[in-house]
Order: sequence, then structure tokens, then C-alpha cells
Amino acid sequence: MTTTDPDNTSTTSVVGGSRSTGTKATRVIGVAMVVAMGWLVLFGLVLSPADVNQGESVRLLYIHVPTIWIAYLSFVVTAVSSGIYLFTKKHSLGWDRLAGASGEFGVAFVALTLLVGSMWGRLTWGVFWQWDARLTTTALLFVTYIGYLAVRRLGGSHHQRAKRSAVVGLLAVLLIPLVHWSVVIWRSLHQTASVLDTDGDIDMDGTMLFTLFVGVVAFTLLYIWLVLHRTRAMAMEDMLEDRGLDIALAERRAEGVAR
Amino acid sequence: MPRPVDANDVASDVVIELREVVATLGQFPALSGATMQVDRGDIVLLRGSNGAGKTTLLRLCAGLLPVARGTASVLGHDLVTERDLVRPHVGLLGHQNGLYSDLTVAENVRFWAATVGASSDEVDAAMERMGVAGRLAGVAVAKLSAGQKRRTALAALVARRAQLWLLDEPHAGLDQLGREELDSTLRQAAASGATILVASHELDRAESLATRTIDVIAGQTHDAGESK
Amino acid sequence: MPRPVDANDVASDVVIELREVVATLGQFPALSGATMQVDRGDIVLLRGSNGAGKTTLLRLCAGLLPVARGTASVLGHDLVTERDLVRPHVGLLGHQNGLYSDLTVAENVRFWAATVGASSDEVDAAMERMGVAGRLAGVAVAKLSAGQKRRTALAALVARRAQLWLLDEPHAGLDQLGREELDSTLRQAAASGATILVASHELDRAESLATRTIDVIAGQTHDAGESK
Amino acid sequence: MSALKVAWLIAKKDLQVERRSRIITNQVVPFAGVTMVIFGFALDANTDVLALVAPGLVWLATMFSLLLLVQRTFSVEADDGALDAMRVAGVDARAIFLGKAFGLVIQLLALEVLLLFAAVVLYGETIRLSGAVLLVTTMISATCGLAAVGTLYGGLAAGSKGRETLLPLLTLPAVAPVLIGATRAVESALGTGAAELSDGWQWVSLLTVFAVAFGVGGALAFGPLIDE
Amino acid sequence: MSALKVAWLIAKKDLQVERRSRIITNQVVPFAGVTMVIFGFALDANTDVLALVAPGLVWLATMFSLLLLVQRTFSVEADDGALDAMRVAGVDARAIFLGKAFGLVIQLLALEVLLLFAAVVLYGETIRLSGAVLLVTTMISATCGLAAVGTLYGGLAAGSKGRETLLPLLTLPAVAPVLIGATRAVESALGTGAAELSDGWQWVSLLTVFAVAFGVGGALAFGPLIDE
Ligand code: HEM
Ligand SMILES: Nc1ncnc2c1ncn2[C@@H]1O[C@H](COP(=O)(O)OP(=O)(O)OP(=O)(O)O)[C@@H](O)[C@H]1O
Ligand SMILES: Nc1ncnc2c1ncn2[C@@H]1O[C@H](COP(=O)(O)OP(=O)(O)OP(=O)(O)O)[C@@H](O)[C@H]1O
Ligand SMILES: [Mg+2]
Ligand SMILES: [Mg+2]
Repeated sequence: MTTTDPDNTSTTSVVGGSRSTGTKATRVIGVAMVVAMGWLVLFGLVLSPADVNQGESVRLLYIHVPTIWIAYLSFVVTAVSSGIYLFTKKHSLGWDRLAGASGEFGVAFVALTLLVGSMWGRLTWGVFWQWDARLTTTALLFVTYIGYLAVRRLGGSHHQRAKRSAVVGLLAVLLIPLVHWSVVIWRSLHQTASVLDTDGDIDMDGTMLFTLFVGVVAFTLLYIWLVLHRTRAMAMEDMLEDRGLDIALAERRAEGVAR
Repeated sequence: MPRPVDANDVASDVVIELREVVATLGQFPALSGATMQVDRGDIVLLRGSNGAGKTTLLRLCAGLLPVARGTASVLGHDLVTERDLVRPHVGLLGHQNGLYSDLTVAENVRFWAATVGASSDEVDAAMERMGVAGRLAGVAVAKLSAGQKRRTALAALVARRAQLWLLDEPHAGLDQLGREELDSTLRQAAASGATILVASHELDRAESLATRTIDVIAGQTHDAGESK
Repeated sequence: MPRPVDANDVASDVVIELREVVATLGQFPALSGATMQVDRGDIVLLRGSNGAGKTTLLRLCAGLLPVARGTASVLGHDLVTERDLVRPHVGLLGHQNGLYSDLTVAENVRFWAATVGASSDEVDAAMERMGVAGRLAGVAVAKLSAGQKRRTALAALVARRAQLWLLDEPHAGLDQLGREELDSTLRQAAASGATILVASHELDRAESLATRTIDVIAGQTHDAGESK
Repeated sequence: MSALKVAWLIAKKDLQVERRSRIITNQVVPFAGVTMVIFGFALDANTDVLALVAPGLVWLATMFSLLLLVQRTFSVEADDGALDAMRVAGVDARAIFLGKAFGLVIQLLALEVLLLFAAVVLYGETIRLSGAVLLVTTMISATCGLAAVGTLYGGLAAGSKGRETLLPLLTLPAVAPVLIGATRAVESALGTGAAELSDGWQWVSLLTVFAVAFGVGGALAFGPLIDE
Repeated sequence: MSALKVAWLIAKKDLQVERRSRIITNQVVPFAGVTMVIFGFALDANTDVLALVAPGLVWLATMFSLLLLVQRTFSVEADDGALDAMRVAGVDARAIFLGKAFGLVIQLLALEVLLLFAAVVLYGETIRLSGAVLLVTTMISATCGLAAVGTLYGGLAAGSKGRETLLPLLTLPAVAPVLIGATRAVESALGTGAAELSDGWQWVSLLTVFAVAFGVGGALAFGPLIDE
């Protein structure tokens, strides 16, 4: 079923005739990702120190912060590839699939942030949720991209899907600055920017910082690996739909001959 | 009756040219390979059983549907890339009327005419023609009978003076007088250079109106030749 | 085809009796004095120009409109006071189809049949008859063409086996085959004791179908005599 | 056929439509979720106040969702004249009322469980075991009341134009007592603000009286309401 | 015809539809009023808290009304295929966007004035003269933002089934920043909870950036969104 058809110009190039969504590159990235994850576990759980105030729970930081950053990255990738789809003459569906795949994992990563964050909140603040500006804006970000995914599922042709969702993807990304600066704008009780601070000096324990760095690398690799597979899978889905069209066409024509 | 045409439009007398056009509704290939050519001044009857794809064909020509495969050009412009150039010259009467039910007949016709810059004389003439001038002009569309609504939609279409008229069962719901009036309007428009596609199941009437007939069968078109 | 009738229904062979009936839509007296009598087994064509009041007359007979003046009785029951006794025996096909667009053809027909307790054999037969069995049966109504929707609505009506059929432009949208099928269904129903009112603008077809014709002119009815 | 059987048919049909269109799962639930988040904002992110008013907010969000659900369930009926068709078919109005109300109850209950869960997470509400019976009873009786009111006014608004906006105007004030009663009862069940468990039951009886009043009143009044 | 002129035509048409149907005057305004009263209930009628959160509640009620208005303005277009007709007529998508958004702005502004007045009466909010300029600027820029978002997503949802509920899902999170910003700005303008007047202006600039972003983005994106 997944063998390619020379007629399907839009999708064959992406799938490249292989039977799985993996390639040499993805396998390399996959291995690197697994190594980085192992490294993260080692540093996060064993080598990095407990925090003075927060104790062991600080280890959640190494998931919490990388996931939201990767979510930001995903949404920016979604916006950029949406823009490329929309504003280039070729209107290549490849970019749309990249946008979609990236959006899907962005949502997953934000969900992780919310989950880990609220667990962390339970440990440090005593409650799962605070009506804090950053938490709320993060929740909004989450819902907005659920809306983005809903728009992708509206149906219609591939280009219709691409156009609609590209518009939403471009507008939705405007929320990210709001989430990031929400702590400044609203004098929040959530941690203000301590890593990506504007004044440049980092006030964090060295090992912790390094562990965080490992976390970011690990999650970035995970993201790339997932997106590569997902875009390929999406290309196959689209191709299957085109193949479905061939079958449906034959059926419809036969219906005419039968009369 | 159609508006003066600018230079590139008259470059050729071929108004619609479809080659192996496939169009899908959802997953369904409602058009499975339509190839046809329609010349200026033609009145073409689209004939076919329920679900054959007549409505889909008309909506495609109006630029409302994407072309999944094949090539389509209307009025000398590509239907996909130059849609904006095509549309101002096309008028469509679909199964729906496209009227605002809270506005009166006159307000509706005027609104649609205004969006394409038709003069108020033309509006009055069109309403007169389709029999919705006089008392009806001031009645809200919500309070019209089915046939009166159809007449109003036709008046809005006539006022547009399009070059290509796409009519989906235009006779349905009209009474005898309305049918006569519509047919003579269409003949007149065709005589002055408009091109007309009519999908219809009322074959007696439509065959006597049309100059050519195209059969639509399971999403494909088959030329059935000149009818007059 | 209609269901067995209980004793008081067969008391007389007069199925519809209107006397100087006035009915208003908003302030407008769409029926301005309709007097008519229809007997069991009649197929009556309602003829009239747009806005004459045909739809209003049919809806009134279906008990959907209040009687402002005059007296009206259907199937031997007063249309105002005994509405509940009348309705189970009346079937109406209006300008709208009354279908649920998210459900499939089969689900729709089955639902409507179930509300009046029709058997599943009858449902299948009706769908077969109107050409919406087979592939179409499993398709959601939202994905049908205009004519296919009309056929589905007709199938739901046929499955009901009403005693009084009220049809508002039933031919509109149907293709040639569908028209033939519908006409033969109607003739058969009338032969087995149903009474049928058809409003239509397709006079050729409708006149050959009908046994009587009634002209509707500006809200009043005028008997135009037997047509066969 | 008995009215209850028809009511069940209608409820089943409504749930089937929902299963097909997935409107609730995909859209109403997120809507309700967003509503709760936004309430949090409007209340200035003051957690103490929030936990206190959380039960009220759950019901408020339920009410807004009720509006969406009712609108949807009746636009399904009105879009293609299905409600008229039911009336003509002589479907018992009480059956229509009960069927649609029952469909709503199921959908609302599912929603409320989710909202309650959201309140636990978002507003830091805690559920205690001793209040579970009270909680469930409250939810069921309040939901029946909401569904009854919604169906009653949904039916009233369904025929008239501009129904989208007539509905909230009628429904919101009518369900205000439910909002208040259910809020107090849930406060008791959860022990919010040191409310006594025993206090809750008197609210439940109020809710039950309300539900019965609107349920019975609605079933009786529905016929006249949708008729004519 | 220039896009702006067409936009004005469309806005005028929308306001005319509103004047005829009186949906806002008769229904949305009372709805918003009821919403505010019910908020009062849900918040336990604690006047101190109420006065504090009044600006938030005014905007919350505005937002829910926005949903109703957008839904109404697009159901007017979609009910009878008028949006399709506009696309076929080649009406500039930017003109449609601007026209419909402008119509919304006018209607929303009228509503907000009334809601503010209601807040003064119901919640004991006081308006100070020194904040009047800030108040008016806030209202205008916030309203433009709301209308832009509403029109954009209203258009996107208009064609698809289940639009009633996709609209809130998309709109609510998108306008949340407006809600926050406008609430703070109005707090400054009214001096609620000792907010500084000067703080307000930075919120106004946020609102303006938002309105411009969605206004320009919407106008550009509207074509692709409603096309096909
Ligand atoms: C559901 C709850 C939470 C959510 C939604 C959340 C959300 C976020 C977001 C969106 C960021 C990224 C900020 C940016 O760089 O733009 C972030 C960063 C961060 N969060 Fe949370 N958070 C939550 C709970 C917590 C808790 C409980 C703590 C610890 C007490 C915490 C500590 C941090 C820290 C230290 C950072 C890194 C700050 C920086 O350097 O920028 N978060 N969080
Ligand atoms: N809601 C309404 N309010 C006021 N007048 C109405 C309303 N609906 C219809 N009318 C008027 O009532 C008259 C009769 O309408 P009706 O629909 O019965 O006509 P008809 O004979 O069915 O016409 P057609 O052949 O066009 O379907 C028409 O003149 C119409 O303008
Ligand atoms: N939204 C849709 N999704 C999927 N299939 C559809 C959809 N709409 C229509 N179809 C199918 O496309 C085919 C062509 O429909 P179309 O409306 O063009 O037929 P038509 O020739 O106009 O028929 P009619 O004479 O009944 O109006 C039909 O078989 C129909 O079932
Ligand atoms: Mg058709
Ligand atoms: Mg009629």
C-alpha cells in the first residue's frame, strides 16, 4: 500500500519510495535522542543537587522548562511553515504537513508542561492551579492550538485545509510573546524569567543549568525525530487519500458505463 | 445585455474549456473527468440523472470548487490561478437563492446589483422583467412564496449582466408566465453575446431553449450535439 | 397502499371539505376564501401562479396553519378541534424535505417510518421504489444532491402509507426516471384508496397524472373540472 | 405507538446525530473549558474567591453550554423543516418534548462531570466522599430542570426567526433558580465555605420541584407551543 | 468599484438587516443584562467584590454577546447561500471582512455603553470624568479587536457544519487578551481598586496593537479562508 505511484507528484518526493517513515537520518537522530534522554535522567535524578527551597521537587524543572520551550519552538515552526505555504507561489503541501505535525507535538508538549507544572505546583504551592497570568496564558495557548488542530480537521481539500490552518497558525503564534512576558506584564507569582533573563547574568547553580541544557537538547532531538516521522506519515495519509481518489474515480466512471 | 468586454476577454470565442476535470466533494469524485468546450452565445442544456454531477459542474465553472485534476479555463482565464479575473463576469443561480430574508425584494436586488456596479435603471428593468416590481418590491423576502423568491434571485442575476450565466434548475418553482419570461430573457441575453449553461430536468422546455445539449453521466460529460 | 381505515374514517367518501376558508400568514390573507371538496381516490392538481396560495392550502390541510374563518374538515374530522385525529393519516411533502442531514438516508427513512409504526419491509420497499436503496442508503443526507434529497423525502413519505398525500411540487428536482416512478407510485396509491393533492407548475406531467384540477387564484379556489 | 416509545426514538436519534457530528466532544467541551478559564481571569485570579465561588462557576458554565446544546438540538430540527414534519406526522408533542429533553440530560450530565473535574484541577476544589450521594442527586435533578427549561424554550424559539438570540433571553432567567439552588447544594456536598451537608438536601428538594414543574408543565405545554 | 465602497455597502446592509429584525435591541441587550445579573448571583451578591470585578464582568458579558452577534451576522449570510453568491460575484474578500467587522463594531459599541450603564446601576460602579477619554479610547480599540477576531473566525466557521460551536472555541481564547487588557484599562479609567489612570494607557496600546494585527491579518487572510 505504501509503494509509490509515479502519478502522485505532490507526495512521492516526500515519501521517496520507502516503506516506513524512517530514514538513515531519523535513525541517527533517534539514537542521539535516546542517549540524550538517558543523560538527562542521569543528570536530572542523580547528579544535580536538590534545591535549597524546593528540595527534590526541583527536578521537575528539567522536564517543565524544556517542554514549554520546545512547544514554543513547535508553534514557531508551525507559523513559519504556514507562512511559507501561504506566501510562496508554489503553495507546497509539504510545508502544510510540517506545520500540522509541529502543531500536534506543540500541543502535546504544552499538555506536558501543564501536567508537570501543575504537579509541581501541588508540591510547592500546595495547589494544582493558580490564577496566575503565566499559567492562564499557557492554558490559553493550549486551547488556541486545540482550535488550530480542530480547524485542520474541518475537512475539504488538502489545500483548503492548508490555507485555513495556515491563517490560524500565523495568528495563534502571537500568543507566545504574551505567555513569555506575562510574568512581567502582570507581576506574576510564577517564576520570572531566570534563564532567558534580559540582563544576561544567569543566577543558577552550574550543574542545574547544565542539566537543563541537557534536557533542552534531549527534548529538541525528540521533537525533531517525532516531526520527521509525523510529516512522513502525513504525506502517506495524503497519498493514500489520493490513491483513494483513483479508486473512487474508477468506481464512479464504472457507474456511468453500467447505465 | 452583458457588459462591454475588455480586450483579453474577446481574444477567443471559447468561453468554457474543461479538460479531464476531476472535482471532489469530500472524498467523492462528483466530477470524474469532464471535458467540454462552450462557445460564446451558446445556450447549453446540461442533462443528467440525479447525482450525475450537474450542480457540481456549474459550481466548478463559477470558481466555487477547487479543480482536483485536469485543466479548466473560463472566459480565457485559468480557473485556478486567475479566479479573480473570472468571477466578476460570471453569474450563478444555484439551488439556493442567496437572498437576505429580512430585506425587501428591492433591497436585495439593489444590493447584489450594487456589488457589481449595475445602474438603478437596470435594477428596475430586471425586477420588472421577472415580475417582482410593484407591490412585491417592498415585501420582505421571508414573506414570499417559493416561486416569488426564485424570481427575485433571477432578477438579481439579470441585473448583473454577466457574460457567463450558470443556472441550476432555473425553471423549478416558476409559474407558466415566469417560465416564458425567463426563457425569452435568456434567449435575448444569448443573442447579445452572453453564454448560458442550464442544468434542468424539465427536458421539454429546456431542450427547446437550448442550442446544444451535454449529457452528464456519473461525473463525465458527453456531447449530445446541437439541438436546433 | 394506505393503512386500513377505522370505522369513522370511512363514514363518508369526502376526504377534504373546505368552506370559505380564510388563512393568514402574518397579516396577509394567503387564502382568501377557499371552498373545495375532494373525494377518496382523487388525484387533484392544484394549479396557480406564484404566490397564489397553493403551498398555504396544502399546509392548511395538513393542519399546520390555523383556520381564520370558514370551516374545514379533513378525513371527516374538524381541522381545528380534532387535529390530533387527522394528523396520523396525513403525509406532507413541502418545499423543505424534513431530513436530518447528519443521518444517513436509511436512518432518516427508518426514523420517519418508526414514528408512525411502519414495518421495516415497507421502509425497504419505499427506498427501493424511490431509488435510494443500495449505495445511497448508507450516505449521510448532507452529502446528497438536491434530487437525491427529494427522493429520500419521498421515500419517507411513501413508507408512511398515509390516507391523504399532500405534495408541494413533488416533481421539482427529480430526474426523468424519478418522475416516472413517482407518478406510478401515486397512481397506485390512489387506486388503493389514498387521496392525493399535488401542487405543481409542470402542467404537462401533472395534468396527465391528475384526475381533477383545481385552480388557485389569489387565495381562492376554482374548480377546473375532471381532467381524465 | 406509545408516547414513551416515540420519545425514546427521538432521544436515540438525537444522540445518534451527536455521535455523527461530534459537536459536543470536539467543541462544546472545549468551549466550557475555556469559559471556566476565562472566569478565572475575570475574577482577578484571586484563588480564595475562586474556590469559594467554584460551584457557582461550574453551573454557570453548564448554563452557557446548555444554551449551545439547545440551540444545536433545535437547529437540527428546524433546518430542513423536520419539526413541521413531526407535527404533520402526528407525533405526540409530549413525546417530542420528553425525547429531546432526555437527549439533553445525557449530554449535559457528561459535560458536568467534566466541568466538575476541571473545577477540581483549576479552582482547587476538593470532593469529599460523604457528599457524593448529595452531589450526584443534585446533578441529576438540576440537570433535569435545565433540560426541561431548555427544551421548552428551545421549541418555542425554534420556529421564529432570530431564534439564536431569543433563546438565551428566555432561558437564562428561567434557570436562575436552578443555578442558585444547585450552587448551594454543591457547596454543601463539597463543604465549600463550611457549608453543612444537611443544608444541601433542602436545595435538592427545591431543584426536584423545579424539574418536575418544568418537566410536567413543559410536556403539557409543548404541543400548543410548537403548534401553529 | 473600490473595496472600501463595497465594504460600506455590506456594513450598511448588515445594519439594515439588524434594524429590520431588531435582534439586538430586543434580544442581545436583554441577554447581556441577564448575564450581568446572573454573575451577581453567582458571586453571592457580595457588593464589595462585585464593584471590584465589575469592569471584568462588563467585558465578559460583551464577549458572550460578541459570540451571539457573530453567529447571527454569519447565519444571515450562510442561510440561503448569500456568502457563496458574494464569492461568485467577485466581491473583494477584504471588503467583506471590513464591511462585516464595521457592522459589528457599531453594534458592539452600542451594547457596551448599555452594559457600562448597567454596571453603574447594578454593581454601584462609578465613572469619573478624568477617566472619560481613556474609557472611550479603550472601548473603541477593544471593540475593533473583538470585531476583527469575531469576523475572521466567524467567516472561517461559516461554511462548515457545526459552526455554532466551532466559533466559540476559536474566538474565546483569541479574545482573552482583549478581555484582560480592556479590563485593566477600564479599571484605570474608573479608578476601581485604586488603579492608576496612567497605567491604563499602556493597556490601550496593547489593545490597539491587537486590533491592528487582527484587523490587517484578517483582511488579508479572509479571502483564502472563505474561498473554496
Ligand atoms: C501548571 C502550572 C505551570 C505552568 C502552566 C507553567 C508554565 C511555564 C511556562 C510557559 C514557562 C516558560 C516561560 C518562558 O520562558 O517563556 C515556565 C517556565 C518556568 N517555570 Fe513554570 N509553569 C507552571 C508551574 C510552575 C511551578 C509550580 C514552578 C516552580 C515553583 C515553575 C517554575 C518555572 C521555572 C523555574 C521556569 C523557568 C523560568 C525561565 O527561566 O524563564 N513553574 N513555566
Ligand atoms: N410568512 C408570510 N407572511 C406574509 N405573507 C406570506 C408569507 N408567506 C407567504 N406569503 C404570501 O402568501 C401568498 C401565498 O403564498 P404561497 O406560498 O401559498 O404561494 P404558492 O401558491 O405556493 O406560490 P409558489 O408557486 O410560488 O410556491 C404569497 O402571495 C406570499 O407573498
Ligand atoms: N457534500 C458532499 N459530499 C460528498 N458527496 C457529495 C456531496 N454533495 C454531493 N455529493 C455527491 O456528488 C454527486 C453529484 O452531485 P450534484 O449535486 O452535482 O448532482 P446533480 O447532477 O446536481 O444532481 P441533482 O439533479 O439531484 O441536482 C452526487 O452523487 C452526490 O451524492
Ligand atoms: Mg443539482
Ligand atoms: Mg409554493
